[in-house]
Amino acid sequence: MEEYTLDIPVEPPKELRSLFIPIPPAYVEDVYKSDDFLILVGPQHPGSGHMRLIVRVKGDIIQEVIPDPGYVHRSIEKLAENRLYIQNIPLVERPAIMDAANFNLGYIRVIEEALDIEVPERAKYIRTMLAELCRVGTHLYDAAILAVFLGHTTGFMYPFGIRELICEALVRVTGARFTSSFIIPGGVRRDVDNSTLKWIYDMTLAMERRLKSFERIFIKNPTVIARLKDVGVLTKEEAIKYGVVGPFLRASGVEYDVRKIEPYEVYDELTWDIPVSDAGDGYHRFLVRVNEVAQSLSIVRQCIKQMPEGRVISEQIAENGEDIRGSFYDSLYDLVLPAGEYTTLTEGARGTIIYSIISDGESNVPYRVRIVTPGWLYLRGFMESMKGERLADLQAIYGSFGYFPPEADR
Amino acid sequence: MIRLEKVKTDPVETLKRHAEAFGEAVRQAIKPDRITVEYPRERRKYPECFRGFIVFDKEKCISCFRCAQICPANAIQMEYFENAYPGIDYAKCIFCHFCVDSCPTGALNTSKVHDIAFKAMEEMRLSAKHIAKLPEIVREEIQTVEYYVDRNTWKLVRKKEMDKLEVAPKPVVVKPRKAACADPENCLGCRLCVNVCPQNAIKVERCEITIEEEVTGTGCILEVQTELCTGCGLCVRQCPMQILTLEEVGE
Amino acid sequence: MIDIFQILNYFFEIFSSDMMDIPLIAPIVDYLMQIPLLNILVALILWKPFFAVVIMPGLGVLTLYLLYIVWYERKLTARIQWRVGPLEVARPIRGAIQALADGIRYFFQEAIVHREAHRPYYVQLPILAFIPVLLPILFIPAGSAVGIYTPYSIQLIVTFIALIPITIVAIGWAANSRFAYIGSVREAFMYFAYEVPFIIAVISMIFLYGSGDAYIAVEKQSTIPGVLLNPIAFVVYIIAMLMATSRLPFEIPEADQEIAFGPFVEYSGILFGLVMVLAYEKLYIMTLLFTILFLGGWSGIYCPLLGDLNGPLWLFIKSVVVISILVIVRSIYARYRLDQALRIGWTSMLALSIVALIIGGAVGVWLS
Amino acid sequence: MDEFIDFVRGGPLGPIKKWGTRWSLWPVHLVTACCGAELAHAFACGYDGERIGALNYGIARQTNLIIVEGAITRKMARVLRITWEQMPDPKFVIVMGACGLQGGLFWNGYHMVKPSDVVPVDFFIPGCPPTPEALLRGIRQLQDKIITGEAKTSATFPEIPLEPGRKPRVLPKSPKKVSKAPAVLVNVPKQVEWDFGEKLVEELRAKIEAKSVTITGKNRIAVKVERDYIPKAALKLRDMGFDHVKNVNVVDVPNEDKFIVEYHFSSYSVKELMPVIVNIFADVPRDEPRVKSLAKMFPSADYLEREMHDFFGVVFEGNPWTGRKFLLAPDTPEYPLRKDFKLEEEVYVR
Repeated sequence: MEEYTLDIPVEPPKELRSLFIPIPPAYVEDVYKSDDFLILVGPQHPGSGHMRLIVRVKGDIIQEVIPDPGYVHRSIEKLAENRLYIQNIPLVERPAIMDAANFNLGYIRVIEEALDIEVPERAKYIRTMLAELCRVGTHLYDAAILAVFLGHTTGFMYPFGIRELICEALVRVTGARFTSSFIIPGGVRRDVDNSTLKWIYDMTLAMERRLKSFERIFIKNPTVIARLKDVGVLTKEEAIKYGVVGPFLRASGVEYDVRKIEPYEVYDELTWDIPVSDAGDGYHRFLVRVNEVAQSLSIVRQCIKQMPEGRVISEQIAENGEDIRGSFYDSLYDLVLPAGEYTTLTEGARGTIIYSIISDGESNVPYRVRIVTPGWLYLRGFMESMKGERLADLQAIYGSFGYFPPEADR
Repeated sequence: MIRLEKVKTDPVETLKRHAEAFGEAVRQAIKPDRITVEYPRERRKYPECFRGFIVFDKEKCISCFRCAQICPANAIQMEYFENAYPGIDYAKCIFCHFCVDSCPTGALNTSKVHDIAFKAMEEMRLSAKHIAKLPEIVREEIQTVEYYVDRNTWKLVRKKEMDKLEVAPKPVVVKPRKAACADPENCLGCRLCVNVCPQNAIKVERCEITIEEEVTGTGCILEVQTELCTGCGLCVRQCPMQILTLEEVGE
Repeated sequence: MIDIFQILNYFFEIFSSDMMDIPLIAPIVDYLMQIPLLNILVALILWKPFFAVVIMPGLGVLTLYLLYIVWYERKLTARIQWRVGPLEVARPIRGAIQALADGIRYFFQEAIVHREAHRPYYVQLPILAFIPVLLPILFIPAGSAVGIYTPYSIQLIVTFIALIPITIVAIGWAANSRFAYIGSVREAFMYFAYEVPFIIAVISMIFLYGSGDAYIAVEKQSTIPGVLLNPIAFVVYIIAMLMATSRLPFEIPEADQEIAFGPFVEYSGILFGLVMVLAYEKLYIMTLLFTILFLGGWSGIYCPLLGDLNGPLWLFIKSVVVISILVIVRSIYARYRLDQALRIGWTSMLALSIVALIIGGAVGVWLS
Repeated sequence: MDEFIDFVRGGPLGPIKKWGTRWSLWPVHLVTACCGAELAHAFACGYDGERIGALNYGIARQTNLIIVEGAITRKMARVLRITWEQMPDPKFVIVMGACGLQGGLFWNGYHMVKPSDVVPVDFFIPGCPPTPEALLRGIRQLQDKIITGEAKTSATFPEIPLEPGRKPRVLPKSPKKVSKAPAVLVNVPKQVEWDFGEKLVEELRAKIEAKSVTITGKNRIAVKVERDYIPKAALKLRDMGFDHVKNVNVVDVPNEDKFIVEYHFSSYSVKELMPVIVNIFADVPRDEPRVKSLAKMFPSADYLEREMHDFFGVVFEGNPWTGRKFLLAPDTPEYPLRKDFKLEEEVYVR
């Protein structure tokens, strides 16, 4: 069909100016003249998180999506430069509180790598267990958000119900439901007793039974498959080009998992696998994470089974190997990293977390802390995958990426 | 590596999935796996290690400032009474309990209180006076509830008896330490340690120094009265020359 | 004075000539009928056309139904979702008056008319929308009670139902918001997708019964209910009903996560309360028609104590049971995309409805 | 009309209205920060806020309660205000989470706003994040407030008698030690057993005109190049199989009057290169911070560059967004991550 441009002066609505849109007025004018439609999704919108998406649609087809992030930018990198190394532990886990252990672990590993701190075996197992529990929790959270974006309220409730078990496990181990701040340089803050470990072991099995219900009602639901299949496809080449990370990269067929390629903690001592799919569409992005949940639960069980006895805090840090209580301040406040740049990769639930700390060798505050979160890395791929899809798919793709703006904005 | 198959969507499979989803819903409608904690009427039981509102024991406090200085949110600020005691601003507190773990004497302790709604931010700025006792909370609940989990089931167990919100203070396993001067010759005589010491346990005296009977001058002698020292370490951190240390003292 | 009495008397004659005969409350009615002035009121209430339209299955029970269905839907969804649902508002009755509390809150809340809206239409349309929703009640017979009897009642009901989406599209236009605009367009698309199969399914049933008269339809189902006579039409009708009332998985025009309640995005206060119950009322009307066409209408076990009330009561109970079963889909399904729903409407449902039409014709010949 | 409103508010209908409002507090879906996770828990099946009549709902127009979930940034503050203004009366605000009260962990952040400065707040809930019980307690207290008309804190704090004392002349100093003249080195060599790395270093030396190539750790290589050479080096790396940018970093070194601009390259397509991170960095003068952008060559670097421009004011020539703020609100102070932008310091004594 041939298109005719209308040569009528079009005035973009005034409300766009007052709403403070970061795109130039010329762009808005161009959209209006070419008979497209500009939709602002978010930040106060039932189908968006803490960000705004400026969507240009032609009919029902998305032409371009411009992100407007930063609604949850809490200046973590600047604040980290002004606090003691040890005080940054709660700070670095705030980007994604449901994935706190992974964020915490990545930061601690930078310090340990710089100071060559040897971590006791038992502490490594506890850390791995916590990291995997948080991974399960985050995947469940994202599944719930995906469900509510597709209008499936039961699909929202079930994962959050199951997440209560994760929270309960974290409370029993660390004392907090989300922000555990439990991993410290040289180990963990407290030993975990055997009854708690047994509880967590049983919990993973009970959780698998509940996940079956979730599978029947949501994962295998035909309407869900219809909404997500062949939607927002990122091919392998595109995924690499846009630097997508984590399960979303694996859904596009790249076998990249930091836990495999650069194993840390005890991942190389356990048997597990990374799920990979070649489809690269929304449904398989979701399915990869569903399979990861099963793998993670198995890792948690292996951790509990193989956990050795012994100290949980390194001798280099504190004398008491069971509990840091009482000596937390004295052993940790004056950490000074040798000069240089230290970078670690950690596989968070949503992908690779990069911590890069630059120390000047004299201060007990870092000179520069660079945190690159998975959300920020795959934002570009997320935007690209929406081009050419329908407007209703925006939420489906959003959910399939599990995009969590606080994590991306930091 | 597990390579996932592309999902099939033939009509038979689709119908089967419809039936499964429908069946699950009907099963739940008939016999629900309910897990709701009906909060205002019942209270979830939390373990002893739960990080809740902090209870302060004035008797144990040695005014060492560790809690104030470790707080990542700067929520703890010391207030001078007969000694410097911590006051907590709950409008900033993030319940990380770094302070509880930092306290060398166990003066700060956790509790299971966590559900308080404040009407104003000024009320949240609590001084040591207010955190010495467990807050009295408006309570409506009549029972406690706990998650019971075994390998197959997950359900709620409701009990009529209420658990205590207080947590018994755990003893702190730290060897007692006292300040000592490691390198008395380098003392500048600035008296920062004397002024900062809450117990007045440090004395600095001017004295004459002779080295190898040739060079003479004035120096300072720093003396810590160990019977007064609580081991707070303020002087250690204050000393510009870093000549003070905390040393373990035997039982 | 005498004139007024004459007029009153005239009306009383009309009312009392065609009154509901309910043996259960007959003594009370007889007693009340002896009191002057009050008797005309009682006669009016029990006057069959009035009773059908205003009491049962009309507006009176419609209000009850609304309170019930909103609560029931939330409770059932909550039950499936491992939780409790509305409760604390009235614990002894399991929170059954939650919808009332929400309604009161909406009623007293500020109703904002925003600057961009077309003010008169914006305010009027939610009220105007009730005309096509409530008019079918006039023609829905319930046993011997019927507002206006016509041999074309089924056709008339379908006509009025078809008018409802127009008001919703108009609401979206009057709201003059981006999402309202998209929602209106979606509503218009969906309208065509479900309305054609829906009308064909109804026509197939009219073929089957050989008449558009509800009485004949119910009479013909006295042995075999319509659902067995034409199961294809039954399926098409149910899916069309889900589409027409914007229920999941076809909650497309009002998809809150995508376009923020579409046409109703700007409504607040009592106006929003009005537009939100529109879909429930539409569901009620469509289910009444559904019961008449497929489930034998008001026929049921006759209870002599209730007399004439039997018909309306059975019709109401059947409808509410049908709706109660239908709302389960809300907790099972995600939302389809617009193009998928349109494809379902224009391909499989249209094909099925034509099959239903053929079956309807064939069975109709066999029945007659 | 006013009499009518008074009649509705205080007349015989008043109690009915209060009752309805009390049991129908619908929070709007305004997710502001990470406390939203606990909010979701409070309304999911574990706690089920719908029990006490609170139903999470979509749009401001149809709801009557804002739950501010933690941090409000400069960008979000505007949205919070708009949402509040869109909401029909009567409306209530509950703030949950330390970030929303006094800033919590981010109390001296440059991008934070206190919600109580933006909208009137009825109840504050401490915690980071608060437990779902605490949030439900807030809603419960609000319900009581609607009926009784006065807000009440849900706990009282018993006092013990303490005599106020005198502040000493010398207050304990901050535990922070900050170097006055920091030596910032990005390529400190480190001895590691890594044969493949040494081969890689040889290859890099041969291909790239580097000032220095250093192994800074296992799987980490730092390559120092000239500022204008970065695109060429990137092109060479791309030919070697490094196909994406993992990180773009800028370090501000005011005492040497330079920025260090770093690009971290890694690979997804070549198996051996997957764990390797090559850090190409260059010194950029502080008074003329210009670097050629890699956004065209590596789309994965695009947003990272935009962010660095926001933080440091380094201009990435060729990036389509350069010159406009991407992550930060337009009213944020300029280039907040530069070292000369100071934050408020901690206070340890009241």
